[in-house]
Amino acid sequence: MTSLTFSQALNTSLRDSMERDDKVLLMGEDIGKLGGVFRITDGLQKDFGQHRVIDTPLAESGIVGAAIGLAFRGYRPVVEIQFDGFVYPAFDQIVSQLAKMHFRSRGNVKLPVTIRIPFGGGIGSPEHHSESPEAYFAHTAGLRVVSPSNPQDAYTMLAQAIADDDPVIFMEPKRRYHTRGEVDTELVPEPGSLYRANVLREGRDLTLIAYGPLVKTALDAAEAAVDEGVDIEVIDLRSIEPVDFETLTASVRKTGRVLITHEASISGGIGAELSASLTERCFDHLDHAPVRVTGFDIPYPPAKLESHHLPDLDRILDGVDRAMRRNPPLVGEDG
Amino acid sequence: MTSLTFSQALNTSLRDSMERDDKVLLMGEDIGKLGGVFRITDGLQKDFGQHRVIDTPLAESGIVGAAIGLAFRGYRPVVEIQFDGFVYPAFDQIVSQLAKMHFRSRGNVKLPVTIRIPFGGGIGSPEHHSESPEAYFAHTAGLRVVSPSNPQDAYTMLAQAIADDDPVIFMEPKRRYHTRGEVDTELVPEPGSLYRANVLREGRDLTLIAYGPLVKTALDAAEAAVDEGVDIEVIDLRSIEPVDFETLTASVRKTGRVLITHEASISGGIGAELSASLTERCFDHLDHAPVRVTGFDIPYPPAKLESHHLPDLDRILDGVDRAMRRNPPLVGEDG
Amino acid sequence: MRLRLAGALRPTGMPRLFPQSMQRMLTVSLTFDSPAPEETENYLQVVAPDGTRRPCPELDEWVKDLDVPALEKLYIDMACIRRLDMEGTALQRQGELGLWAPLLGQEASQIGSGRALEHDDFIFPSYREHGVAYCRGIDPHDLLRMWRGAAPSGWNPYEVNMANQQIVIGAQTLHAAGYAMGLKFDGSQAAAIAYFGDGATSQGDVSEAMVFAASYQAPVVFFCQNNHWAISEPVSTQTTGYIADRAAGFGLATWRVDGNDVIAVMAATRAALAHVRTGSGPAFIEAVTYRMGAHTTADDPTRYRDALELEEWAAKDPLDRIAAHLGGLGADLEELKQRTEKATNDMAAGLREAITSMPDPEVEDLFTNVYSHPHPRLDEQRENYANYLSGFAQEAEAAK
Amino acid sequence: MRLRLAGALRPTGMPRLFPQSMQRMLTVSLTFDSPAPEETENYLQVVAPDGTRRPCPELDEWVKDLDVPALEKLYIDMACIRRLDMEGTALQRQGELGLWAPLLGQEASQIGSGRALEHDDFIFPSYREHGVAYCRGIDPHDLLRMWRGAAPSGWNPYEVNMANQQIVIGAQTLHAAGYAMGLKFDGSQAAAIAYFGDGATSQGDVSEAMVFAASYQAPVVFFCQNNHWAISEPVSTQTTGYIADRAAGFGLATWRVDGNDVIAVMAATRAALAHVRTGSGPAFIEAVTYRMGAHTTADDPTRYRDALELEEWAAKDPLDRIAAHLGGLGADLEELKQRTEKATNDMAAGLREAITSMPDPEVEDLFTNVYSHPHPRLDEQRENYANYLSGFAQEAEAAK
Ligand SMILES: Cc1ncc(C[n+]2csc(CCOP(=O)(O)OP(=O)(O)O)c2C)c(N)n1
Ligand SMILES: Cc1ncc(C[n+]2csc(CCOP(=O)(O)OP(=O)(O)O)c2C)c(N)n1
Ligand SMILES: [Mg+2]
Ligand SMILES: [Mg+2]
Repeated sequence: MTSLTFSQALNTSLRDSMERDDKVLLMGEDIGKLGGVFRITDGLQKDFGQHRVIDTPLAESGIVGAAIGLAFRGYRPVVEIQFDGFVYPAFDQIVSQLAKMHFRSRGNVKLPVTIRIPFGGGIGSPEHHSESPEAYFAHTAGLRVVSPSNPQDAYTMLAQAIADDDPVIFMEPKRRYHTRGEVDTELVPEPGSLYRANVLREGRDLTLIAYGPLVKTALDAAEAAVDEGVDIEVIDLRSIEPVDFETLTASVRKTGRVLITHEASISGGIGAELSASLTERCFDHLDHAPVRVTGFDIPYPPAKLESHHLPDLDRILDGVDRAMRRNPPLVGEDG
Repeated sequence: MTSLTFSQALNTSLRDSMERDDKVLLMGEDIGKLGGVFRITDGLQKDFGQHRVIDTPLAESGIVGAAIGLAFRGYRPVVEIQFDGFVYPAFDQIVSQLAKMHFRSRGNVKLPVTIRIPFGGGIGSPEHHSESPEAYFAHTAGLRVVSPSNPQDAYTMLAQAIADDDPVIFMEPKRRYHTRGEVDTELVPEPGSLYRANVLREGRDLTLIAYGPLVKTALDAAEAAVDEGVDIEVIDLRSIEPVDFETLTASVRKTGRVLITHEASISGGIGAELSASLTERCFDHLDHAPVRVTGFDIPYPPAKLESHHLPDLDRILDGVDRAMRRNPPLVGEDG
Repeated sequence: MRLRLAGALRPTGMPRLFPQSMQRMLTVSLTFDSPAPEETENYLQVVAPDGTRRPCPELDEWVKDLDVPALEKLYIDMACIRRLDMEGTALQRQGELGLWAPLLGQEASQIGSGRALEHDDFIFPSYREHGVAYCRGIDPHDLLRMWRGAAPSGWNPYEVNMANQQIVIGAQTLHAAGYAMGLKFDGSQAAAIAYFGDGATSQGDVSEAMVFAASYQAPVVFFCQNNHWAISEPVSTQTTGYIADRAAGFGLATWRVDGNDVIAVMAATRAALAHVRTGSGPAFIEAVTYRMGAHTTADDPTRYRDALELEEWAAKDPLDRIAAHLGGLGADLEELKQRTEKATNDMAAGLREAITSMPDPEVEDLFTNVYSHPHPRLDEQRENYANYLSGFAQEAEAAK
Repeated sequence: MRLRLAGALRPTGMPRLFPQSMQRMLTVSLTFDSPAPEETENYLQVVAPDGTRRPCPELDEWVKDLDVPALEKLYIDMACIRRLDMEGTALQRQGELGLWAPLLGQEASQIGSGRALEHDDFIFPSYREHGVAYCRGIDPHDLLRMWRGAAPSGWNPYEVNMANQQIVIGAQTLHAAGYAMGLKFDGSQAAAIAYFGDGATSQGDVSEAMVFAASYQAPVVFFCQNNHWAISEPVSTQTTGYIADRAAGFGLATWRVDGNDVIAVMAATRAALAHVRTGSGPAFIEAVTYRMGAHTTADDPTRYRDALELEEWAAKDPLDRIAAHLGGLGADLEELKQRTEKATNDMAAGLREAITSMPDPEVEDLFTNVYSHPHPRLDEQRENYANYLSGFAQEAEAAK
């Protein structure tokens, strides 16, 4: 066990993966000497050389496309997209190539590419630096999408993602990069555990589902709700696609109430799928419609307004009150 | 009133819009002499010239980016994307530029760009020619997304989309291009009607929501269900974003049961948002969880398998039986 | 006559040998204004359309070894893929295939380049390279599977060192660049080659592929078949100059060759491969050819192009020219004709057999290979759908 | 000395004047290997770093009118934007701005080009063109709004004929190409100009913008400030040759100029604008300059670049050089210094006033301008959020 920040855990995980498997290589903008704008690859080029930690031309489609070619050749490229809002130039390569090649080639070509995307807001940045594009990828068959919420998961899940033979979109909650925690780098995770949700706190009254940056906020909210007499079960989704419905369903059938929170816009966000699926799976156990506490249906706002857009403890508790039918319903909604 | 096919209605609508407003121009691959691979722009270059019906280089990001520039200059470009699967190279320009420019410029720049996308399957094509990417756009704040289901709507909605000052993603159900119907080109639609859902058939027992290619299938299913004693209300969504929840909610509060059908993959599709939102809005009126009958979570399959992937009358009726609790629930679901 | 020999072996860093001429202003005239032959022939050529051998200092050394038997083999190859193409079109007409993309007219470009490759070289094709696939010995079943709509694609890329067909224009060029980076990291002597069309050169991906290839000096050959059309759009919609010039601007060694001259294409491809194998960076070949058929069987080219233009290009036929050349060399054309007939007939029979023996896909194929290991939700969907189908079977049973 | 004058006015279709040299193999050495001055000076120059006037037949005619007062104005402009930049950095340090992207070192490129534009010419900038915005007379509030995090952007593009800052690398070049198509359709004499960096040239969008501009012969000038770095990546990561060469390959008229020479930049921009206004097709300028500061205030360039390199470029300072040149012409440098001081101080005062008087945005701004007309669901969200906030207000009230 060592005490590491979230970003150190990622760095260590990359290093360990590269040491374990010399087919693992890193690609991205400014990841070499600079170590990436968030320093996640700090020191790796120095130790592994320029063929394994590759500063690329400034072209995201090129990066992902070239990574696909390298994977064709037997490499396991780990791509860094500098910020969430810059993944879209690579969208075609991700959605039409990376996601579909295994199916297209009838299973002959595996593309074990990991795409790391620092995502989400809360860091006071200008446009395109605070987005939450995970729903686009989760809707794309052929991709797996995961997001760690703490240093231990950052370490373990990244190693698992790199070892996975399918392409994995790895969403890193950038505003949690400085979070510190105990990390066991010797921990050998159970097979498949990358795709298991994590019940972080047990509770009777309501299932609160979060991932990535909002897991901490969700835990804080659950603690605060104790005072208000609500016993909340907090689940860290970890895997956004596939969703671990087994764990979720068990919880919701017990609590009868669900609240889902994420930073992305509400319409068509991950919360929509979770709400719909959990309603399908648990309808007869539900006391209230699943509640979503998310970003608004707006472009990510300027820094001085982002605290309004981002779900926080108060907005989550407000949602809890609605789920408990303690608050009046929203405009347009039933009780 | 004239009898027109769906594609003729689109062609006439483009022609009428171009006659009404000389700022309207068309851009796309092969839309000039060829009239587009589906002939939607047939004859328009001959009549309006090469400056208004523009064959572009083979580059979708370029097409949308240049359309944005033209809109900056006061034009109203109507872009044709040749097939659904080829819109992704333009994703960055659509999501980061087209969708956000009005917000970015604090309302100073309007981008009245219409992006026409022939979408969906059922025409026996190879990969990338049968996709349903609408959920990606519906999750993107700043875009409006609509899909007509019949020749009259094709005519009216396209004219409305072009006249709209916001960017509109216009999804054309390509397998319905040959459907014929009566079209009133003089019809002056109510303002805002582009974004109103259309109750095509009233019913007491269940609300069946479809859009684009599956509206016809939904109507057929409703007729077939009569024999089985189920009275189905069929709603053509028309506008995917924004959704006309007023109309939908009124229906669901009446019927207490919902079935949503679309061709796109189920996870994170439009059905997820509709199910989640209608559960939020109508929970106390629901007798069963909203049912989704959609494509599977797979890349669009080869032509010889597509009939399995596409919802058809039987699969919709199977879903109806589940919503009516006449069928056992699916694996993993409650009643 | 303004004949300028263009695109000779020009390692990056050396001056370009020819200027960017032939501007066409699209917005003024979008009709294809057939340039005078003097202008189009601004490329490297070894055998003229009438079969006469032309001296070509830039290419001659690369094809010194081609004796009569070798040339006869190339001829038969071209005849075979022409037959393959005819059969593809016929099978589509008969409803056996959903679609077909004809290669008619491009035989020299595909055979000349395909036969220049070594087994270890890895090919990233578009959708029209049936001729290159033929060079790889790809099984007819595997060749037709995708066009029949029976599978998303055909062969196992690793068995034949050729990726599956790529439909998204230009996307494969980046895969080739990345693969070539890998070759370089591995210290391999193999090369990657990407095939694409004139229209593809407009796609950002193709430019980015050249950027990546140049930056890492990766051993990749970009092989552009400029067949003058991207569906209904003439090449002048994509560029105002020569395509090869664009590549030169990215720092690639470039060749512009007569794409209907199988010897010239083979020579240029060998030269380009030799160039990239030495670690001197990527190369680009513009093979100037012509799509004699429709874009695909779904296309009607009479809507947008002139019969005259076709005639002009028919006179430059790749097969006739090599036959005439062989005649001039004293080859036994009668015997060659017989061998060709047998080979093409065998080819046709193989294709027909492949179609009749090809099983329809299983419903199960829908869910297989989406992921390489289990995905619980998709597994549920598979199970639910199987239950649904078996419900019909039970009903049918009950109704008996 | 291998000085070759490169990139002189070369209408498309004319031979290129200089070869593609200076290959650098990235994968072997990613450190910036400072090329010898002889090599970097392979561009058009009018005033040498020491202030001496150099004859430049390609550019001289375009700046014949520049007398001492005009040059003094350019000097003051450059000093003002240098001060603007210093203030921006200082305001960020003080927490008044969230971020700032310094232009230090690029004053000549921005003033030389910005002052060459006519009012009707429409600018599509990236995020670093504060100097160009200054030329447009953009209000300090509007300039700082975005950097403060108070709004997604600042000014009204139509009031100043300049689009808002663009953060997505290269995206604006396509907007410029499209806008220029519109200018052409309108029969306008105005031009569009797109600003972007050396890193941006790798993006597919930038290549596609050149394709579109060339195809429609649109009146657009692509202005690339090659400041040698894209954050931590040297320009050699993006290209093995000259950036201007790449543009030539797309059929654009190209100029490669000393980007620290304000007169040369102005001349090249005027020449390029004249070229595109005649309908002769798009143009490309590579202004060879240097980013003396950090990429942004969030960046630490000591991690990746050499102090030596900075010194070398400091010797080529755009302001010193024009001051020396003015001295040589007999200008009253003392008086110029005083005027400059006043102008820069006024500039600084204006910026500080703008910051202190800038109101914070309203919560309402979250929902405004997402769409241009009502969107029922967003209106609900606005209402729900207002209700939520007023709940707190009520609680606070009740607690009193
Ligand atoms: C990204 C993308 N956009 C559009 C298409 C539709 N399309 C298929 S082939 C084609 C023309 C391709 O022309 P070219 O590159 O010259 O190749 P050719 O067909 O002539 O071999 C187009 C536009 C596509 N397949 N992919
Ligand atoms: C599409 C995209 N990818 C990545 C980034 C992150 N980024 C911001 S500036 C920059 C470097 C740009 O370099 P260059 O084009 O040379 O312009 P300069 O900053 O030197 O003016 C990068 C990689 C971005 N803004 N957009
Ligand atoms: Mg072509
Ligand atoms: Mg730069």
